[in-house]
Amino acid sequence: MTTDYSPSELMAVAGARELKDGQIVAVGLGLPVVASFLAKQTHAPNMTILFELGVVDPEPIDSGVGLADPRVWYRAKVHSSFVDILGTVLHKGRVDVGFLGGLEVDQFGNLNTTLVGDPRGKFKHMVGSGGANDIASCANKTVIIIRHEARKLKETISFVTSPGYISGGSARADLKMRGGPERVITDKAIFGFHPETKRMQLLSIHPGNTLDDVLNTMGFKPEICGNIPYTEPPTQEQLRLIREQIDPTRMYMG
Amino acid sequence: MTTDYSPSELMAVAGARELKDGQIVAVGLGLPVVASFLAKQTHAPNMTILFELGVVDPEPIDSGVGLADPRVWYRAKVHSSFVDILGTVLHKGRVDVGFLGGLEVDQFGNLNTTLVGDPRGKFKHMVGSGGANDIASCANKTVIIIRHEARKLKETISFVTSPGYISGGSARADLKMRGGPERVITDKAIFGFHPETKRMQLLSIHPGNTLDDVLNTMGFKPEICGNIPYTEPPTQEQLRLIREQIDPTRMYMG
Amino acid sequence: MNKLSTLHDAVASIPPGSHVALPGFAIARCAMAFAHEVIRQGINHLTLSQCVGAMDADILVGAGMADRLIYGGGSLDRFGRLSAVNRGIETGTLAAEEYSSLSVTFRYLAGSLGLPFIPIRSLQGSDLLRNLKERHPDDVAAITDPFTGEEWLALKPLLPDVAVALVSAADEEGNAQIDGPRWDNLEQARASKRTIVLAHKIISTEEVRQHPDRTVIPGFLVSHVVHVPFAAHPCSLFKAYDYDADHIRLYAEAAQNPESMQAYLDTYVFGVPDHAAYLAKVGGEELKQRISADPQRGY
Amino acid sequence: MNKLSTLHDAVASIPPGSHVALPGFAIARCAMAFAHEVIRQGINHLTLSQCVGAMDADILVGAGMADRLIYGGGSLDRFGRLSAVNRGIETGTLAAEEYSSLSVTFRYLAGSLGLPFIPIRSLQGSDLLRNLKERHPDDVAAITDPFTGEEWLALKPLLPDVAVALVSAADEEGNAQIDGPRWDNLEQARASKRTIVLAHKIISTEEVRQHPDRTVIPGFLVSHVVHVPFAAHPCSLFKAYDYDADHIRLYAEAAQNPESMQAYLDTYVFGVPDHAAYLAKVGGEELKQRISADPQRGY
Repeated sequence: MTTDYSPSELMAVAGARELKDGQIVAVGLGLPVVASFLAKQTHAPNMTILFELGVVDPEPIDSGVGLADPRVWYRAKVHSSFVDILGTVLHKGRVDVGFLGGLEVDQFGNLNTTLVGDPRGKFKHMVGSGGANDIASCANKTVIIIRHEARKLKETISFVTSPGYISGGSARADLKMRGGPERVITDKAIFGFHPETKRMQLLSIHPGNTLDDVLNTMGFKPEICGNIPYTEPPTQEQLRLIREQIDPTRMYMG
Repeated sequence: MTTDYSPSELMAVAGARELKDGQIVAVGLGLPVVASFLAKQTHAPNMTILFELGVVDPEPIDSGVGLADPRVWYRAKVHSSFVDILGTVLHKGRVDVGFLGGLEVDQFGNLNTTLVGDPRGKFKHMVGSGGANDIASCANKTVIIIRHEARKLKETISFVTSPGYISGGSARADLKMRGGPERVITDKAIFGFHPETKRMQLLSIHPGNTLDDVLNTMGFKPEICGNIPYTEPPTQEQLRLIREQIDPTRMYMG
Repeated sequence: MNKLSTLHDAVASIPPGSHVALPGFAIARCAMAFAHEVIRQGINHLTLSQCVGAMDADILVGAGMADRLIYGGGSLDRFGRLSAVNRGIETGTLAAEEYSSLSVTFRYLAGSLGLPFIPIRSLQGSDLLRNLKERHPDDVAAITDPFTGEEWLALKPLLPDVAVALVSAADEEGNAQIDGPRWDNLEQARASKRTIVLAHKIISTEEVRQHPDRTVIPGFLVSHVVHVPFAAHPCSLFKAYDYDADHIRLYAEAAQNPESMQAYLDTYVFGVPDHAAYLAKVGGEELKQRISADPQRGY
Repeated sequence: MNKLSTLHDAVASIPPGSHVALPGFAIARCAMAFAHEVIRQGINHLTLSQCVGAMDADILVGAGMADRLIYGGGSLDRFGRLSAVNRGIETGTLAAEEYSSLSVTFRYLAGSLGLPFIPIRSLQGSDLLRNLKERHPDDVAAITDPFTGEEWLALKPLLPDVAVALVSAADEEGNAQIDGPRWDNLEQARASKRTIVLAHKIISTEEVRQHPDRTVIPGFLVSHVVHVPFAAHPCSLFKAYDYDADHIRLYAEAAQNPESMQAYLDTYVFGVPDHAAYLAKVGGEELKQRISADPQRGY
């Protein structure tokens, strides 16, 4: 057992653990790419990786600056279109897991990637949705990966770009929306969602952190039931794959 | 001036005259293919020819047995799909002229390609619609090419596969349907449609036929206004193109 | 994942009563080898669908495998009508739901995109629509355009249990390439729960990765990949082989009445154990030579 | 029909106030040469649309050519935000209609097929939809599925006046081939009244006919074909040239405030008469060598 790993590496490994063999996964750039390729190179060789613009199962040999970088389209099995990927796979209901990130997330897993500040007052406009709202709306489940900071894990967020459980409870189901967030992975802990309230519920704490470390750096108190275990750390093999094969230039792991 | 041409050749030439340069034309097999290629090789070089299954502007060197024959896909500019041709061109409203044929046509230009006999009693089932109903519903105008026989030009047809002006008058417009039949070309005459009643109206009689020849071999009396001229016969050049280049084996001209 | 399978096993995966989307268009790219094996295994009570009815549907109906056909009309082009289908409609043994090419296409398209319904201009004012409203009122409906208030016809998505794709080449995962026009086949695969691929040629995944724009059916939709050269015979596969006019005539003649149809099936379907034996019977190597396509012309 | 045109004449065909669909995705296949010429000619009050906002939209907004942007969010990937677009939104000089990638795609798709509206699962429960309902109530509506009675969101088709397509190759009629993923470009061309094609390479119609499956935009949609090598610089064109990271950084820096944006425009747009002069200024033959793509890797 080793403690020689970064919080980002643990997040990527935790993301990989959410993926099962044979699943279809919609991925944006950054940590989710590392998580997906890691899963595919270990326990999920038959997983399918989708990029929204029309790319299926690439095998990049160089890191890219984003989905628009041809480096991440390299050796794909399919080059097609938004209609093909977001329409006939995601909207059709074939995406098992979608990864999402964001500027802010609230206790119900609603995500903001649109703006910071008050949308009715002074605000700074950011990236917006891209395929994020579509993944949040149409995937059979989503996994959120976000830094653990009070300004990111907030009681109220400035803008709901990608809905989680909306106002909690049955709010999402009432709108007949499928899926919803299943996990929130931060650099301090992993959360699920309480089956009734649909509020974030602490599932595990990353080794090296205390419960207070987790709670004092977030803007709301999550549901906590019983004893909280530590998150399983990465294996040597997982770390080797990340460092030597998947992200040798540390483009995605920051 | 020559009279050395067959009724089929005159029909093909009359069909070609309905096409203007730059138009987009949806074509089934048979005489309409001859009419379209003839127009393209004479006065309409920039016309676009579409086959429903996903073929644009082919240049066949061999005659085919139908749209499913790769001979008629040869040297096309596009090989695509029903969605592409019937969806994004025809349904979108970009098809200027569609050619239709059939077992029976009535005075309002409604066409039957589905069955002969009484659909509620004993009947013989035929080809059905294919893209014919779609062309009749979505093209900006249609041209019907049909043999001039009383069993084909009928007061009442057994089945409306492809609607013309339905029950006449404003019936088609009331359904907010665009287009409608503009011409019916037979081997004895050319008809248009009366602007008010939307009944077939005799426009010209092919040389060698009398008005009685036309009227006695059809199942209803068309509208007739004023003196009816003779149909302009094919030119030598048109006949040469049909016989030497477009249908040398007389596959389409029967 | 290696999904290579025998035709026997791929066909055996289809339960009786399934809805099968067929790839043929009249006499092009028909899944004849598939249809023969379905008939041999006696998988019946099928619902079949395709935009334009083709020889693969006709032989399945003629052999009594199908109860229901959802299609837009069809023929064997100049070789004649779909005699078995027509006879089924005329005698009432086949429940045919008759549309047009585009209306079936739009039903597949809606199914492929996960749309709950799709508006369409076709069918209005026709007896096709009158019949559908009378006999299949759950598949067509009136809908009001919320933006203009205009009335439209809406169609229900078509969601087959399995699509059969007959393709030029595929890898062992099912990533498939089709030469020539593709009519409704891409939407069929995407609308269906799963797809069975019959490939004229098996290529490596490495080759798939060299030409990602040529993959028209992605492997994740595919349950079985079967290597079946000349699977469309007597129909054609663009750039691979031409149709066999003599055998189509023989079929078209046989299909005209139940007795000769049965004799055809006895000889060419039940009389052979598999597609290789069928090919040997209909001409073997000489046939393959004769119908092999000129790569430039495609036929 | 020969539709070969100069970039000047193609751009001059667009009246101020038009709705222009742009081909870029972040920093890939952006119509930069087109945007520069629009700015030089001062064709303003434009409505722009694209599924994912890209550098072509950003520079047009930054130069004051656009009043309105219909898009699904966007960025310059790791090179930063769309600063000009964001500043326009923040200061209220740009009316942005913000969707998601799929919802803009579905609006184009509905437009391409002549559908009156299209139902969608996205946007529900989000502030994107709240804003659209408040500010653009004519573009979104509730609709009831006539088959199940369920409530759905419906979007209005998007019908641009002109689509700009930046393609790998086209013939003089506009039959166009695109290497690599095509995001929303095929639906844009089909939804728009007409398409202007910027082609890296002009090929013969004979070559088009040799590969009819590669024609992704048919010529009959196209009004102008312009031969513009490196038209996407500093963005990439798959298999032709890579992006120019240094110049993207220079742009991203400049776009952060109006003064430096103006200085950028003065140098790289107004300071050159045309795209050839722009290419000479940003690096000429040395640049072309440096960014030329490896045909195997594509970048």
